[in-house]
This record gives sequence, C-alpha cells and structure tokens, in this order.
Amino acid sequence: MTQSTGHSASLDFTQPEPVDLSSGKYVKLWQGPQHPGITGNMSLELVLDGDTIIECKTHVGYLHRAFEKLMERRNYIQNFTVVCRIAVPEPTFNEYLYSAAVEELSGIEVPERAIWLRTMNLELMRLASFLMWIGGISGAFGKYTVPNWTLAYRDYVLDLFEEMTGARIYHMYIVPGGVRAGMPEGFEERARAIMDGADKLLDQIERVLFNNVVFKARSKGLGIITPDMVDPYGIVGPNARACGFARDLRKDEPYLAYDQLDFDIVTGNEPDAYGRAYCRLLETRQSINLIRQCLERTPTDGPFQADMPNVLHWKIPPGETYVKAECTRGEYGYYMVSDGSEYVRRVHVRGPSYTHAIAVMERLAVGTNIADIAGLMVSLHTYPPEIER
Amino acid sequence: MNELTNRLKVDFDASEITERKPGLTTLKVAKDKAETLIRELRDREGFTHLNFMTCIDYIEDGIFTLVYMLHNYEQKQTLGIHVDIGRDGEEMVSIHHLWAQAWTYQRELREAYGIRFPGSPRLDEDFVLEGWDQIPPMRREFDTQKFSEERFGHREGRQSEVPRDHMKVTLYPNRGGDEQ
Amino acid sequence: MIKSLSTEDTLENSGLSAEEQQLFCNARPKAYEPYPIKAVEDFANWARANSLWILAFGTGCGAIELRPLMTARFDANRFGVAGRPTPRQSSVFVIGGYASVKTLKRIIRSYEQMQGPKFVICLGICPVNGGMYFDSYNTINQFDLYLPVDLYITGCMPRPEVLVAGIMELQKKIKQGRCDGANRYVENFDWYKANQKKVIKNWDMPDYNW
Amino acid sequence: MIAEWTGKIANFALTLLIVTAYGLFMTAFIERIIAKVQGRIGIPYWQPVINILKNFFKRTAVSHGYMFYLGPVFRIAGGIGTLAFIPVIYGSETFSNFSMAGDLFLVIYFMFFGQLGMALGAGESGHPYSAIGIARGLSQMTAYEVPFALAVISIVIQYDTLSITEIVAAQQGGWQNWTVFTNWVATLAAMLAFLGMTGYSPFDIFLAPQEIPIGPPTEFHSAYLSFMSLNRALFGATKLVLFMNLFFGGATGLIELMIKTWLIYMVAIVVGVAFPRFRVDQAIRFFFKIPTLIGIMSIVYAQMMLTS
Repeated sequence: MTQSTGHSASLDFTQPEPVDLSSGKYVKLWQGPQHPGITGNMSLELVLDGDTIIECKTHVGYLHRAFEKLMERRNYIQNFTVVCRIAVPEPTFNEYLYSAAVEELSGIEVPERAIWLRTMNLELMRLASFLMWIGGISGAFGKYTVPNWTLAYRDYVLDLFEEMTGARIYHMYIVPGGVRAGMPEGFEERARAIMDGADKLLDQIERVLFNNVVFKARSKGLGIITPDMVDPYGIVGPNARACGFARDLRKDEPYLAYDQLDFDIVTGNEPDAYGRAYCRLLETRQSINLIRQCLERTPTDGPFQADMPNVLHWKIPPGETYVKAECTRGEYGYYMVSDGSEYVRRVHVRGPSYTHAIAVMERLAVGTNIADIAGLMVSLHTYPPEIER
Repeated sequence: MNELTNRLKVDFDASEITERKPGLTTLKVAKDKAETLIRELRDREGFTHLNFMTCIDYIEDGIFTLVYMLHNYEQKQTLGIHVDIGRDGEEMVSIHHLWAQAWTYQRELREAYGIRFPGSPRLDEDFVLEGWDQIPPMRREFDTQKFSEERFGHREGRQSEVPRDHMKVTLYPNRGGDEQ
Repeated sequence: MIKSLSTEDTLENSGLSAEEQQLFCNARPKAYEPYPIKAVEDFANWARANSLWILAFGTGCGAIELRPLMTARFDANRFGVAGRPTPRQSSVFVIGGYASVKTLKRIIRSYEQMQGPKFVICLGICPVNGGMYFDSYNTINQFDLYLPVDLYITGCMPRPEVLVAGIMELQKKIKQGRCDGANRYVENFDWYKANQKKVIKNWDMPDYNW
Repeated sequence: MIAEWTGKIANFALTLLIVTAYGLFMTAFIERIIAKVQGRIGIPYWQPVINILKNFFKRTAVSHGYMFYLGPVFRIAGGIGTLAFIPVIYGSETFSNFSMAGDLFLVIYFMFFGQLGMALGAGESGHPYSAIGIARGLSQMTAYEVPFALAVISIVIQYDTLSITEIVAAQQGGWQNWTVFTNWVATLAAMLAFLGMTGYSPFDIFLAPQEIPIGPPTEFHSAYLSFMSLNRALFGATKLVLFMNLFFGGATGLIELMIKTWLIYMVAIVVGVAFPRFRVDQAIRFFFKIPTLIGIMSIVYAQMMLTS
C-alpha cells in the first residue's frame, strides 16, 4: 500500500464476496450480544477458517432508543435530560455539545467561570472513561488485576462528580447557558489528592501492564491501522494519533478554555493495539495534568449561569450548526438544525465509534486470530450507543 | 474559503452559500452534481474527512435535505453540502466508493428515511431495527408516541404531563397561567 | 435434546422453517415443584440465595454500574454474587434498564436457556413504565409483560449501593421462597408468548429455547 | 483379604473426603488471596460449597446426549483415579491409598483421562465455544505434558523407581534430600508445566471468559456443573499432593501437607495475577521452547548425578 497523507486511490472499500458456508470449511460464530468480551451491547458475526477470521460483520441496534426522533418531539430544555443518556461512559460530552449547539444558535454568552467548570468537567470525564478503558483492554487480554484497580479508582473520580454535580453517571450538569453549580468548598484539595493517587496508579499500571511481556506479545502487531487508512475510514482520536497524526480538536480548533491550557498533542508511532493503548495511557496522564491546571485557574466567584429566557417558551432562531469536541475516542459532534420553533428540527449525533466499530473493525478483524478479537475491539475503543443513538 | 466557494458557485452552481460560524460553511448543490463536487473536494481541495452524512426531513416542502459534512484538516474548515431530493422514493447517488464508512450512513438513511442509494453495499440489511413493519421511523409523519402506545402499551396509572401546562397549574396558579 | 413425542402438548414453532423444526425441541416447559420436605426446600433456597450468578449480558446502560459493583470498591463477591458468561450456568438475569425490541428478543432467548430457579432483576425506571423513553418506537414500556420480574431497582442510574441493597432484598425474598418467576413464566406461558410475539415481528426462533 | 480391602476402601473414602474438602477450602482461600491483590475482600470461605449445593438444587436440566452425561463422570473418575494411587501422607496407613509399585504411570495416565473424557462430553454439547475450548485445552495440555513427562522421567532415573511412595521415602531425612534441592532442574521444568496445569494466567486461554465464554464447560449446568466444580477442587488438590510428593519431599502430617501444597499453589497464583493470558499458539510455543529444554537437561542432569 502506498503511504500518503491524504487519500490513496489504491484502497479498496468494496465489500468482500460472501463466504460459501455450505462448503463446510468454515465456521460461523456469533460473538454477542450476550458475550462478555463485547464492548457494550452489540454483536460480531464472524466466519472462521480454523482460528483465523476471514469475514466479520458488525451488528448494532441493540441499544437503539431513537434519540434523534425523541429530540424532535421535546422542547429544548426537555432534550437536555435526554442527551446525556446517549453515551453512558461519557455523558458529559453530550451535555456540553448539546448546550454548545443551542448556545451557538441562540447567541448566548457563557460566563467565564462556567467555561472553566465545563472544561474541568470534560477532562474529569475523559479521565474516568480512560480509567475504565485501561481496565477493559487489560481484561480483554485476560489480566483481571488491573480492571479491579482502575474501576475502583474510577469510582473516586465519580465521587468528585457526585460532589460537584450531584450524580455519579448522568450528571446533567452542563446546561445551556452555563453549569448548574460551582465548585463545592474543599473540592480543590480533594480533587488534587485524587489526581495524585491517579498518577501513582498509572505508574503502577505502566509497570504492571505495559511492561508485561505477555501483554506486549499479545497486543503488538494486532490490528495495524496504516496511515493511508486514516482519512478514507474516518479514523479520529487516539486511533489516528497512534499512527502519528497530530490531530486533536482541543488544539486544532480550541473550544472552552483549552486555548489557555498548556498541553501537547500525544502522538505515537506504533499503529497497533499496543501503540493505541500506550497513546491512551499518555492521554490519561495528560487529562490529569489538565485537571490540575483547571483546578488552579477556575475562578471561584462570578456567575456560572448566563441570563436565560423562560425555557418553557424558548424559541431558537433558525439556523444550523455543527459543534464538536474531543472525547476519549475522538471527534464527537452534534449537528443541530433549528427552524425557529420551540422544537429542534433535526439533531444528528456523530460518534467516532460509527466508523471505528463498523468499517474499521470489519476490515481489521479479517486475518486476526479469534482469541484477539476482544482485544482488537477494545483497542479501537468502540461504544455502540453512539452508533445507533 | 471565499475563493473556494466562489469557484464552486461557478463550477457547480452552488447556491445558498452561508458562513454559519468561522470554520463552518454550508452550501446547496443540485443532486446530479453532488457526487462530482464531493469527489472534487476530497481529491483536490483537501476535504479528506467525512464527518457524517445525514438527512433533514422538510415534510412541509416535500423534500429531504441530505447533508454531507466534510472537513479539511489543513485549513481547519468544515463544509456542509446540502442536497435536496424529493420525499417520495427518490434515489440519491451513492458515495460508498469515496469513504469506507459512507455505506453505513447510507444503510442507516435507507432504514430511517427510506432513501435508496443504488449500488451501496448491504443497503437492504437491517441496521438498527429488526422486523420493522411500519413506515421508516425517522420520517416526520411517523408518530412515535402513538406507535409506542399501540404496540407497547402503557402501564396503568402512568401519566405524562406537558411541562408547560403542568407548571401553569402547579407553579403559577394565581397568575392565570401566565408564568412570565 | 429433549424431544417431545406426544402431540397435544407441543409447541408450534411456527416461526421456523420445516427443516429447522426438526432441529429444535418442541416440548413445552414444565413448572417444577418445590422439594416435598420443607427443610430441604429451605436449605436449597438458602444455597440459591447465597450463590447468585449473574448472566454477563449488559442489555442497556445499567451495565455500567455493574462494573463498580463487581470490582474492588463494592465487591459483590462478598455476597456470593459472581458474573457468569453463559446463560446455562447463571441464575440471575439483570436487565440493565430499557430493552429495545431487538435486545428483548435476545433477552428472551437467553432467559429461556437459563436453568430454573432463575430470577430477574430490572434496573432503572425504564423497564417499569418506559421511563424517559415512554414514546420511543423501539423500546418496550413494561418489561413484566414479556418476562416475569422478581425485583425492580429503580432510579436512573441506580447506584451501586442500591444494587447491593437490591441483591440483599432478593436474597431475602429467595430465602422466603417467594421468587417463583420461572414458574409463573411457565404457568402463563401462552400469555407471555402472545405478548412477546406482539412486539417481536420477525419471530424466527423456536417458541421455547431449550 | 476382604477385610483388608474393605479397610483400604474405607480409608480411601476418608482420604477422598478430606482431600476434596481441603481442595474446596483451598479454592476459596486462593480466591481470597487473588481478591486481595485486586483490592477486594473476596468470597466467603464456604462459597465454593454453596455454589456446588446451589447447582445440585437446580430444578431443571437439559441434556445433549449420553456423552454429555459422561463428560463430568469421566472427569470426576479421572480425579478420583489420580488420587487413588497417590500416597497423601507419607508413613500413614490411612492416607497411603492404593499406592503400589509403578503407580506413577497410572497417575499420569489418569491425569490425561479426565481431560479426554471432558473433551468428549463437551464436544457432545455442540456449542462452538466448547469445541474451540477443547481444541485449545487439548493442544495446550499436549504442550505442558512434555516438560512434565521429561521431569518425571528425570526423577524416575534419579530414584530408580516408579513408586511414588518410594520416591517420597527417598526424600526423607531433611530438606536437603528433597528433589527440589537434589534435582532442581527437573523441579523447574515441572513447575513450569504446573503453571499450565492449574489453568491460571498466562495459560488460561482454554477458559478465557472474554474470548470464548469459559470454553468447554459452556453448556454444562445444574448437577453436571456441580460434579465438575467438585472435581476441580479434588483434582486441584490431588495435583498439588502429587507435586509435593515428587518434588518437595512429601508430607508426614496434615499441617505439613497444607503448608507445602499452599506454597506450591502460590507459585501459580503469583504468576497468575501478574500476567495476561497467552494465545494458544504462543502458549504451545512457550512450552516447547524453554520448559522442554529444561526437561531434557534434567534427564541429562539425573544421568550425570548417577554416574558421578
């Protein structure tokens, strides 16, 4: 394959010919939805030749709740309770992007304090989600010590959320116009203590997992994304950064307070499962660093909510916008069209898993050993609800 | 960006060129020129990333507006391309040969709106629904609440309130329902 | 495979093609009686209550709080709760919130493959009355129309503490011998099946998955 | 004659009971140790017993054919058969079982037998994950049996006997006589094989809940599963006793037995909590490289010891 930064004509995305199952040489195997190695609730239809996968089809829709339809029937403030349910591990990104889209369309200015609080909230969310992911990749390769550590530690981060927002999972904290509350008293010290602990935990994990010879033997060379695949397959986030693409929305098109924060884009040069895992470990550290910066710089007084019209009569001027943010998996976006009424005309949620779990997964799975399929899937960090919404 | 949009206006009859915000421009193009335009943008202008592809149902005008959102990483520009097609079974040119994930979007649009993209692979496979026997659910004439009540029923004793009416009664009973 | 020989007490399996009907068992499920000696039954219930194996099937967003529950912070292993990846060996089915129609089909299939006595816990508000998806065309509104439910843990999300409390409540119920969901399912089999077939339009599986 | 055999069988029944109970206790104890590493409290000590009872008390069961029934039966027969020929406590009439000249061969045969019976039963269940699990389990077993067999041959050469009792007898009289000190090469090879035998990481690919949901036992449930977990406890403890007899000088009392077997088990646990799992091809490659080489070296070492 030719190396190029943009598009390469040599890539062929045509679907492979269906395998002749009646020949008796192949086995069809379904992984999921009732399967512990599947991320979320989805399924993979695999055709095996011995231990090797020769065909993979992703089936989604087990979590389809028709959010985009429901949002057309609810007014702008009612939608706000619905959006966070779209992605369970990272509800905050949905809240932020929905609010940002509404604010952009209706021209609401968000106060400085709310911007910082939002930034901190998003980074905390990234940290929590990455901690869960590290547990996931470790579990997928059969090491159950690390998931126990990281998931337990993630709970401390969820405690911070609870203190700040009142809820563990669905915070409903970022509302159009600002946030619902400021930082509680003493939050900063507690958060700092937890960040210090997280640093220590990540050091341990790097020693225990990333230096482990078996983990390296399993994950190196697994699911290689070549650089010329990145654009044609729409690969974003750490999956693209692990191939050396320095693309990070927080740096490229800074939103919230990211232009005032000091950080560098993490890039790797190993486009396999190990490289992606290591890239995410570095990004976890980066998130911790950013949370520390946010804790330092978040203003402690001032309004955290802009003046809002009566939300029950809230009409938004016609227009359309596309807002995006860098979630743990890459570009997460909300496309919103308003027609001037009390109800939104159309919302489209763009999740990075849409391509990672279907087009990319179906291609990378071919030729992989059946034992590696769980690891491959986790290493792409797929999450089904953002595919089917 | 202006240079590009001006050129698109001349070469492809692009209309309704609007800069929605810095970095996001939308334009409208005719159906038969859409595929060529998108291909040109991808290959010549560096719009190598397909953010997403979706559809807006303008039932009052009898059209579906397809939206292709393309992104240029170098110039940090996003371009939304609107294509209007008729609501009644009109077909659209497939772009599955341009991006690997495009066929998934087209499969979703076929299921959610009933738009057909001839040549798109696995177009008629179920995407998120299974055994669906109604009109495509994302079309605006499909009443999801009515359908839900008919098919799934509601538990006795459950009641839904419209928040505005409910608040009029409970929060502002003395002001004749005028909560402002 | 259990093959039913008598003709009057069989299932139609009308969703299957003629050759597939040969492959699947068409016997009706049978209710099981408690042990005749009460002490034995009580002892059995005590063992069942203290060894709850949860089927590893994250049907919805409720699965996110099962992870903290099973791992170091809340450690449900202390109560004899463990995850089990195969329905044959598990005794508790945790419905993680809303069930879309597509998932409901898999839930039914997995539930029927579990061996009795089996218990169903529903998390969240959505299985009770649809929750915030009450008007969605793809999620069911009352879970107990389709499968018998032994315990509801409401809230969105139910916290791990509530899950622990719910598990202890379920243990109490099992010890008292009040968790007979599997038998209710068998006794009202036709009613449940009619409800299931009303929402699942492509019924291409046997009527009871042995 | 009859009285003697009745006595022997009664003694064996007692041994069986004690070893099974010990195995169950050990399962819980080890689970709790693993839980401590993971930062948890872990299961109660009696949890394995409750699990087995719970599965016995299941009121429904589905069969997949005669071999499906026979799988767990073969498995537990393999476990009991292995134990029957291993002297559990050296010098004790009660716990010497049916030990005789040449019992080492029988024991190794029985260790295979259970696995093969299980493979037949699980194959009958017709679940694809079972079939994949069996293929993986049997290939891995073939791989770890090589260094183990080589190590056994080495100590057979060293002690010039095929009787476990005599091997234990030769190691009496102080720790310096244990095989681990007199023939550390063979012990090393056997302990590496032991990692594969216990089925903890990195050699648990045939169970691998994340990949093929628990492999061969996928379809087993109710009383079948009870038998299998019972056998797991019994067989696990039996293997520990065998290793203790062959390499660590046997035991003269129950306390010594418990301490030694626990320490042997801890080797597998320490490795198990620290490593992810190998793919099956990697596991086989691993066993055919260094452990097999060590096994061959151990035979040379035993020969050299004899000649020097």
